[in-house]
Amino acid sequence: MTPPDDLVRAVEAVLFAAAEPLTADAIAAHVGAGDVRAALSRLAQDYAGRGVSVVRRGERWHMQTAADLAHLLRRDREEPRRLSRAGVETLAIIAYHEPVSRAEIEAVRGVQISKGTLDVLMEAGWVRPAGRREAPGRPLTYATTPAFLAHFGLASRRDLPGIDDLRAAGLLDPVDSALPDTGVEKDSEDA
Amino acid sequence: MTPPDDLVRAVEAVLFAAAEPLTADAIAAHVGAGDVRAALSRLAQDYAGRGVSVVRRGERWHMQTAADLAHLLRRDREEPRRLSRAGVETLAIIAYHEPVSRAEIEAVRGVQISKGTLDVLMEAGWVRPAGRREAPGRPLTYATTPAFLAHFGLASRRDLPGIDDLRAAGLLDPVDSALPDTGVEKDSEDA
Amino acid sequence: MDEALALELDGWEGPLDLLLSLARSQKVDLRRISILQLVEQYLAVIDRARALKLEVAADWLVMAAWLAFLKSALLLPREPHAEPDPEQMALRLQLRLERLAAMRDAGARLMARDRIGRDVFPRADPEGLHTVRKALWQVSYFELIEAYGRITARTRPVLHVVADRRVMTLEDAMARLSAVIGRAVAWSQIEAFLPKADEELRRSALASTFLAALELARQGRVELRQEEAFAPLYLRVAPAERSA
Repeated sequence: MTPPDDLVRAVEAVLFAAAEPLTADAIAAHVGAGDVRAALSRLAQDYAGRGVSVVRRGERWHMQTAADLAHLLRRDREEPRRLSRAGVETLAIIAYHEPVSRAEIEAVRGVQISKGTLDVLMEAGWVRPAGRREAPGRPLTYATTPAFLAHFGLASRRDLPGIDDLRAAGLLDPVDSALPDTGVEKDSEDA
Repeated sequence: MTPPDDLVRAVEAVLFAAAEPLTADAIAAHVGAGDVRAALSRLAQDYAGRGVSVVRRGERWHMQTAADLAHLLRRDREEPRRLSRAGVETLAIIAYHEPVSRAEIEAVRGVQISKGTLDVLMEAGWVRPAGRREAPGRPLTYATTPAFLAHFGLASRRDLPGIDDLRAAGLLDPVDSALPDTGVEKDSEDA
Repeated sequence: MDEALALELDGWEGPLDLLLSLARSQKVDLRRISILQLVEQYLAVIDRARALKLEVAADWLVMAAWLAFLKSALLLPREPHAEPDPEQMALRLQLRLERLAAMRDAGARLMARDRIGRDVFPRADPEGLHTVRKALWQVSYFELIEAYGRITARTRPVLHVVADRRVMTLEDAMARLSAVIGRAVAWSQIEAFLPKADEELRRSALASTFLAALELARQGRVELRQEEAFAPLYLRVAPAERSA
């Protein structure tokens, strides 16, 4: 490897030692003055093609093993708990629609959310309450967290698989807004 | 960095993700056939001079933060905080009466002091233990430090204003004007 | 498959889930599914479940009724202003299925990504970063000496020394008032009985003379009069003394 300069070394050491993904500002608090972002880019290049990579998830950076080596590392490790189908769908709906209320999640899925589903997602650290909507009943809304991006290897929500296509196809809009306006929107099926 | 070969990458990922230092055999159990020792030597070279190093301890290998960068992992943050009234009074008594025991401080203040108060003054670097008094119970005494003088811009404790100065400055207001100017220097010792 | 569906209504996450599965069994784009065919299939599943005397939850039946209504509306000759418009109802169902299918696919793609702890791994035992908070204690020099002044003022033994001043004793006041009261036939203010031109003695003389006046009044030798509290105090010799 090309010997890095002091700042790059310092950022590398801090990222390596960190227990969780760090923002550039948090790194700067440890390494002091300097262009931390440039150092991070340099590090990401340095590690490209190695067994370890330096990745950005949202505003945070961390080091992890290269994805193609999973088979070497997976043995003797417990797989993360499997999400139920309801959990997977609910997580996807929140990620693609956030912020989204419980009633909106239920409207997409056609069934009520059982009690444990949101709890499991929040316990995993992937979903958080994201304030109330200024609408009748002031429903609580939910959104994803930085840990969600980190866990699924997303640099940002724009990287959610297929999100641009879904948006272009109108599939992230409520059914009502996709219907020609005839004044009969409030059918029993939405109740 | 020079792109490493597959074996080197695999060893790198295994070392990175390991919970503890690994022997070459343990690494080989993950990465399969190949000259693991050669790969380890190559890795150690690759990381030489970086913020992370690959080191051998006896028969085991692991990755660690470069030794000279350990200081970055700990960061001191100074937060300005106002000294409490009890703290200021205790500090003043120590400054005027040093060396002085805790019981004597309380006698002068007329109020008990909590343990935390002296701790704060010592943490601030203004007060130090100053030996034990040869008296029943051999109480520990306290005195001020050079840092105390420096903080308050004093050349020595003799620069502290005397009782007459305080009175002239109106800081002793409620005291009867007929009070003879004795006592304070002594009564703490008698307490 | 149909038999399994009938037996395991609980295995479906609600009517929409079942409808989506049925729609997918048509093996066409969801935008081109035959709603009529879908309705037939759904109603068939529900019928079989009831034939097997399975408990069928209300929401399944509500959907069945709605679909039956939709089916008849679609089959009947179109009325020009039917409310609700059956074509729109069918479109609505199709849109809902599309949205659920989209999220189901998105969820599957999300789960297939390289996930931490399954595909990529952080360090198992990182050192972690530590922030040591250090208080920067602040106190000014003035606060320090002011505090000492405050303690000193608060805790020094306070000694009240009364200056050695000239006073008129009660005995002197009694003698003096007794001597002059005989001449006071008219009401006179108490101040008229004080020694003149001695400001230093005045307060003490007033206090003692007041007490002396009270004592003489008790003995019936003088009379006292005051209009109200703090008003001037008048005294004169008692009538009995006058005649004496």
